[in-house]
Amino acid sequence: DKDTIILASTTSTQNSGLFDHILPKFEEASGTKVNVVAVGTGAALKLARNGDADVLMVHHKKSEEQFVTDGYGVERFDLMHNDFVIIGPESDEANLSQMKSVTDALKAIVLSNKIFVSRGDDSGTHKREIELWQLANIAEDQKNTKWYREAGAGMGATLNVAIGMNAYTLTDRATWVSFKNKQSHKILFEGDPNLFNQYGIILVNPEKFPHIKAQAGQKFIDWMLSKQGQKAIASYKLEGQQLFTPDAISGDLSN
Amino acid sequence: MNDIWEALLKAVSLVLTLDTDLLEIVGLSLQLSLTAVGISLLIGLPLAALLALTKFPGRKILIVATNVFMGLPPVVVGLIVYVILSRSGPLGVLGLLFTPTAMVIAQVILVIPIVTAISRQVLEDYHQEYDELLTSLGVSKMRRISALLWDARFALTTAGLAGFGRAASEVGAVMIVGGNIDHLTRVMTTAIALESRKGDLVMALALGIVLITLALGINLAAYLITETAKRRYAA
Amino acid sequence: MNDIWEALLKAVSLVLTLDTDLLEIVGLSLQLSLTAVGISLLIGLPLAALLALTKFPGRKILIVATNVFMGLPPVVVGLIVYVILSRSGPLGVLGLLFTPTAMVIAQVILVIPIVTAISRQVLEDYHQEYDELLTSLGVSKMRRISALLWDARFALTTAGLAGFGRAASEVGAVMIVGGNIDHLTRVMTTAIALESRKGDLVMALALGIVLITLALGINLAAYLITETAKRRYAA
Amino acid sequence: MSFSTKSIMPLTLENISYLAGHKKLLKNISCQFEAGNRYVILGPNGAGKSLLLRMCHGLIQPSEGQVRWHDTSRKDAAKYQAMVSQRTVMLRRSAYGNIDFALKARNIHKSARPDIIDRVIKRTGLGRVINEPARVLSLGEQQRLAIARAWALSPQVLFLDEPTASLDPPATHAIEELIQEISAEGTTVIMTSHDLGQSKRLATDAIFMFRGHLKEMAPAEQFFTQPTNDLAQAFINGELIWWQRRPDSDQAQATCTTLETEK
Amino acid sequence: MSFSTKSIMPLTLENISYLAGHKKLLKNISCQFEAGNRYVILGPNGAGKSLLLRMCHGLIQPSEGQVRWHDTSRKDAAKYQAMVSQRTVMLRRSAYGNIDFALKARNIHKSARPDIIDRVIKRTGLGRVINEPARVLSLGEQQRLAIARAWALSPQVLFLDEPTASLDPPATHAIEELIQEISAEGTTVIMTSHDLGQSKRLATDAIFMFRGHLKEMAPAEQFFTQPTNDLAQAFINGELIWWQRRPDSDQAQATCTTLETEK
Ligand SMILES: Nc1ncnc2c1ncn2[C@@H]1O[C@H](COP(=O)(O)OP(=O)(O)OP(=O)(O)O)[C@@H](O)[C@H]1O
Ligand SMILES: Nc1ncnc2c1ncn2[C@@H]1O[C@H](COP(=O)(O)OP(=O)(O)OP(=O)(O)O)[C@@H](O)[C@H]1O
Ligand SMILES: [Mg+2]
Ligand SMILES: [Mg+2]
Repeated sequence: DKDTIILASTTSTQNSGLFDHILPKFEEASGTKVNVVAVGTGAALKLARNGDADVLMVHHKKSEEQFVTDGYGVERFDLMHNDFVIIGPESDEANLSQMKSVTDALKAIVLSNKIFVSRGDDSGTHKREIELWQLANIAEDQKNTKWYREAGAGMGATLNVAIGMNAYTLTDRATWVSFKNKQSHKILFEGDPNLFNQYGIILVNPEKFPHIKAQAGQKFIDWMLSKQGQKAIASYKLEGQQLFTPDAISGDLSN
Repeated sequence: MNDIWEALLKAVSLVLTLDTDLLEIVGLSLQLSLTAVGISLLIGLPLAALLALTKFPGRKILIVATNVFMGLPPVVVGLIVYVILSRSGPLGVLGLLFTPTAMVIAQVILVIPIVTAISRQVLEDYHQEYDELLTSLGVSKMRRISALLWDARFALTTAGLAGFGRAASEVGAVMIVGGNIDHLTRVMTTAIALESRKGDLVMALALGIVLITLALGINLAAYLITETAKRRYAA
Repeated sequence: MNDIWEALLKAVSLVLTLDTDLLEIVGLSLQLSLTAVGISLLIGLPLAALLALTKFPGRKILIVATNVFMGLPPVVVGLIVYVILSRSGPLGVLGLLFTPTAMVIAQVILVIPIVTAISRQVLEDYHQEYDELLTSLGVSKMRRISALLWDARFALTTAGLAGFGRAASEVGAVMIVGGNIDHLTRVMTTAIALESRKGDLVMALALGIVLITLALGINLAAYLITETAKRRYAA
Repeated sequence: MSFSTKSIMPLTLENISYLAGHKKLLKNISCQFEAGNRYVILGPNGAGKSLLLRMCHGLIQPSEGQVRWHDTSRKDAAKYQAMVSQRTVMLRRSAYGNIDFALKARNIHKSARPDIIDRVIKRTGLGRVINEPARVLSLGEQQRLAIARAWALSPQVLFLDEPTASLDPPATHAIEELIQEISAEGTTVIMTSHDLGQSKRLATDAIFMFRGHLKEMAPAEQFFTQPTNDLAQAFINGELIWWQRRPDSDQAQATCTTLETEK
Repeated sequence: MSFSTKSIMPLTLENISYLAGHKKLLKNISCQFEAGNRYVILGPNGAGKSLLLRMCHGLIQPSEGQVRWHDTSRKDAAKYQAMVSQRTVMLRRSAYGNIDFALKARNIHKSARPDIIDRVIKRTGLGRVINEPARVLSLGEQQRLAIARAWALSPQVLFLDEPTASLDPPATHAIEELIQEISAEGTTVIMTSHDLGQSKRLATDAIFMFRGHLKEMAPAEQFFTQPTNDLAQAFINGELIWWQRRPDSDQAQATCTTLETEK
C-alpha cells in the first residue's frame, strides 16, 4: 500500500540492530512503514537500479555517486559513519595491538604468517580492504591462499569463518559489536583515519521508475537527516558503545 | 558443543513463552510451505501420472528434466523469479516482489520437480501391474490417472513429505524473492540465516530446532493418518 | 528478463573459453557432490532396506525421522557441523573446518534422509511382493537386503538422483562449514551466492546455467544407462 | 443383455508376428474368428496362447501383420470386448469397487450399476466377500471376481485366459454353464484352457498352438476326434513332446512325436 | 536326495486360529501331519486352504494356538521346508538365477549348484527358457520354475499350493509323477488341489476345509469313498453348497447340503 516503502540496505546495518532501534520511531512519527531488504552492497545497488527499492542506504561512496550520475538516484546525502577495525585472536601472535598505523598492522599480519580472511565479495568493506592493502604496499600476487583467504560472503559469515580459523579480518565496528559468536576474538587494531566508514542515503529516481514512492521515500530521508533521526542514530548503543555517528547535521544534537 | 545444549534450552523456552514474533514467523513458514506443497501436488501428481503411464513424444526428455530440476539450486531459482518479478522484469507491474506470493512461486518451482520425480517412480511401478487391466477395461486417460493416483495414495505421501521438506527448509530462494522483511516475509529459514549472520548461533540453532519439531509434527500426523487408513483399506 | 538472455550467452562463453577458475570450481563441486552421494547411498540404501523389510522396535520412529530429516534446513545442518568441528568443538582437533571434508560431512547429513526415504518407499512396494518368497526360502536378513536392493536397482536410481540434486544444489550448509574460500572450498553454489551478493546477476545466473547443465549431463547418463540395462534384464 | 446393433465380428488376423527383443514369440499367424462361436486355444505351456489372446484384445501390438475387426478400428472395437487374464489383477479397492470401476470406465450410469453388480456377484458366488478389499481375496475368489468384472461389461467378445484354473470343481462347473449362457446370448468367446474335458465341453472350435505357431484350427468335433496335426494329436494323448530342449524350428513338427518322455 | 538325519516331523497344529482384522479366517484347527505321507487339502475357494499352508510353513503366525514341529523350533524347522505358493513370485532374475538364489539362501556351495539346477530344470522341462528373465515366462512356465526352485532345496516337507493349476496336461502328469518320486524318497508332501482326479491319484490322506474349519481329515481311500462330513460329500459330488450368502456359523453344516444350486 501507499504507506510502505522498501529500503535496500546492507547486512551490516541490519545485523547491528540499528533498524530495530530507529525504524519504530520513524514509523510512529510518520505512519509510514519501512520494509528493509538487507543484502550485499552490490546487490542493494542492483536492486535499486532495477527499481525494486524506494530508498538506498549503503556505504560505498564511489558507487553511490555513480548511481546518482547514471540517473538512478535523485541525490546522495551523507547520513552517518562509523569505522572499520581489525579483529583477531586474543593471543595476537602478529602483535597488532602494538602497531601505530593500519598499514603497519597489515604488514605485521603478513610477516606473522597468520591467516587473514577477506570478505572477497566486492562489498564496501571489501573494496576498502583492497585499498588498504595497496596503501600497505602488499601486491596482489603476494596474496596466496596460504595466508590470504577470500570468504566470498557477508560480514557475519566472514566473521564466523575468521573465528573458526583463528584468523584476522577487517570488519565494521557495528557488526562486530553486535556479533554474538566472538569466542576468543577481539578488536586488535582501531583508530586509524584510513578506517573511516561513511554511509549515504539516496532516493531512487521516480523519473526513472514511476512506481517509486517518492513522497514517502523523501519523507523517510528527510526524517533520517533531521535532528530527530540523527538523534535516534546517535542514541543506538550496544554494550555501552555508540555504533554509528550521525553526520548529516553539524553541531550538537542534544536539544 | 555447549552451543547445541544451550540451543535446545533456548528452543524450549522460546516455545514455552509463546514468543509472538516466533509465532508470526512459524505461522508464515507453515502457511507458505503448505501452500507451495499443495500447489506443487496439484501440478506434480498429474504430471507424474502422465509421465508414468503414457508414451508421448518428449516424455523421456521430461523425465530427465524433472530429475535434473530436483537439483535446481535455490539461489538460481530465486534469481530467476527475481528477474521476472522485478520492476524492470516482464511481470514487474504485478508488484509481487518481496511478498509472500513471490516466495510461494519460488517454492513451487523448487518443489514440483521433487514431487514429480518421486511420484513418477512410485506410479511407474504401480502402473506396470495395472496397465493391461486398465487398457482392457478401456479406461480413459483422465480416469486412468485418477485411478492410479488414488490407488497409490499411501505410497505417494513420501513424495508430498519430501516436497514439504524442501519447501520448509529452503532459504536461498525465499531470501532473494522475499527479502527477509521483518513482519512481512520473514520465515523460519531466513530468520535462521539472519541469526547465524549475526553470530547468534544459539538462537539460530534454537530456531532450527523449532523448525524441525514443526516438521516432525506434520510428518507424524501424515504417518499416523496413512498408517490407519492403510490398515483400513488393506492397501 | 534481458539478464536471463545475457546470462545464457555468458554461460556459453564461460564454457567455451574453458575458464580455469570455473573448471576448478566445477571440478570441486562434482567431486564433493558425488562423494557425498556415494557415501549417502552406502549408508542410506541398507538403512532403507532395513526399514522396508524388518520390524524392529523403533522402526516407525526411524521412518518418521527420515521423512522429517528430508526437511533439515541446510543452514542448521551447517551450523551443527560448524559447532562440532570448530576449534572449541568436540572434534576441533581434527582441523576439518573449512575443508572439503567438512563440506562432504554436511552434505552427507543432508542427503542421507532423502535417499533413505525415497528408497524405503520403493523397497516397501517391492518387498510386499517378495516377502513370503524370501521367508519361505529362509533368506538371511543380510542377503534379503542385498537381494531387494539388487532387484530394485533401476527404481532406486531416482533416489540417487534426488540425493545428487540435493547435494549439488545446496548452499546454506557448505557455505558455513566450507567458508566459500577461493581456490579451496568454493563450489558452484557458493560462487553463485557470492555473485548474487555482488549484484552480478548475470554471472550468478550463468554459473547456475552451467551447474544445471552439469546436472543434466549426469542425469542423462544415469537415464541412458538404466534404460539400456532395464531392457536387457526386462526388469 | 443387450448389445448395440453394430457387430465388430469377425476378427481377422493377417499373418501376424510378435517379437520381444530378438525372439519371435508369435510366428506368422493368420486366422479368422466368427461371431457367436466358442473358440478354445490349446497348447503346451509357453506355446503363445496368452500372447495371442492379448494380441487379439489389443494389449500388445503385432510386430508384423494386421489385427482386423469387421468395419471397426482396433480402438473402437476395444469397448465391445472384455478379458479375464491368466494372472488376475485387482485394483486396491473392494470387490464391489473393482466391478464398479469397470462399469464406470464404460460410462455406465451410476444408477444402473448396482443392479448389474448384484447380478454378476450372485452368479459368481462372491456375496460373502463383496465388501472385502479385492487383493486379500483367495486366488479362486479373485478369479471369480475377474470373471464377474468382465461379464458385467456385456462384451460382444469375451477373452478368457484359463478362467477356471484356480476354481473349485463346483465353481468350475458353474462358470462353464455361465460361459454357455453368455455365448447363447450371442457373445463370441475366445478362451484358453488346459482342461481337456472342459475344452471338449465348451469349444465349438479348437485351436492348437505350438512354439508360437498356430498349428491347427478346426471345428471342435473334428479336432478332438482326429486332429490333422501330429503334435496336436500327441498333446491330446498326453505326450510330453515339448519337454526336452530342442532346436526351435518348423522341423520340430516332424521329429517331435518320436521323442520319448523323460522320466 | 539325502536329508540330515534329524527329522522335524510330525507337525502338530494345536487349536490354531487366525484373525485378520476382526475376521476369524482359520477357526480352532487341531491336527497332526506324519512323516512321509502325501496330504491333499480340499475345499471350496476361500475355505482357508492357502492360509493353512502358509501357517504351517511359517509365513503367517497363529493368532491363537500353536504350530509345533518335532523337537525343533519353528525357526529351525524352516530350513527343512520348501513351498510353491499359489501365486508364483519370481525374482527379477533369469530362471536360472531364481533357482541359484534359492540354493544360495540355503548355503549350498557354489560348485554344487549347477548340477542341482541342471537336474531340476530338465525334469520340469524348462531347458528352453532357462536364461530368460523369469518374470516374462508364461504362467505355466513360472509355475514349473517355482516347483523346480522348491524341489531343488531337497526339503523334508514340501508345501504345494495348487502346483499344477496352470500346467498343460502332459506337464501336470509329469509333475504328479515327480511328486510321487519325491514322496518316495521320504519327503512329506502337503498340498492343495482343486483337481479331484489328481487328489485321488496323489493323496495318502485327505483334508476337507470349509469356511475356516477343518471339517474332516481321513485316509484318502476312506475320504473319497465315504466321507463322514456331509459338506465334504457334497463337495466331492460337485454340489454348489457355498454359493449363496449364508450365515457363517457351524449350523451351516447342517443346513447347507439341502440347498439347491442357483442357476
Ligand atoms: N516380453 C517377453 N520377452 C521374452 N519372452 C517372452 C515375453 N513374453 C512372453 N515371452 C515368452 O513367450 C512364450 C509364450 O508365452 P505365453 O504367455 O503366450 O504362453 P502360454 O501359451 O500362455 O503358456 P501358459 O500355458 O503357460 O500360460 C513363453 O515362452 C514366454 O517365456
Ligand atoms: N488379510 C486378509 N484380510 C481379510 N481376509 C482375508 C485375508 N487373507 C485372506 N482372507 C480371506 O480368507 C479366506 C481364505 O483365504 P485362502 O486364500 O486361504 O482361501 P483358499 O482356500 O486358499 O481359496 P482358493 O481355493 O481360492 O485358493 C478368503 O475368503 C479370503 O478372502
Ligand atoms: Mg498363458
Ligand atoms: Mg488358495
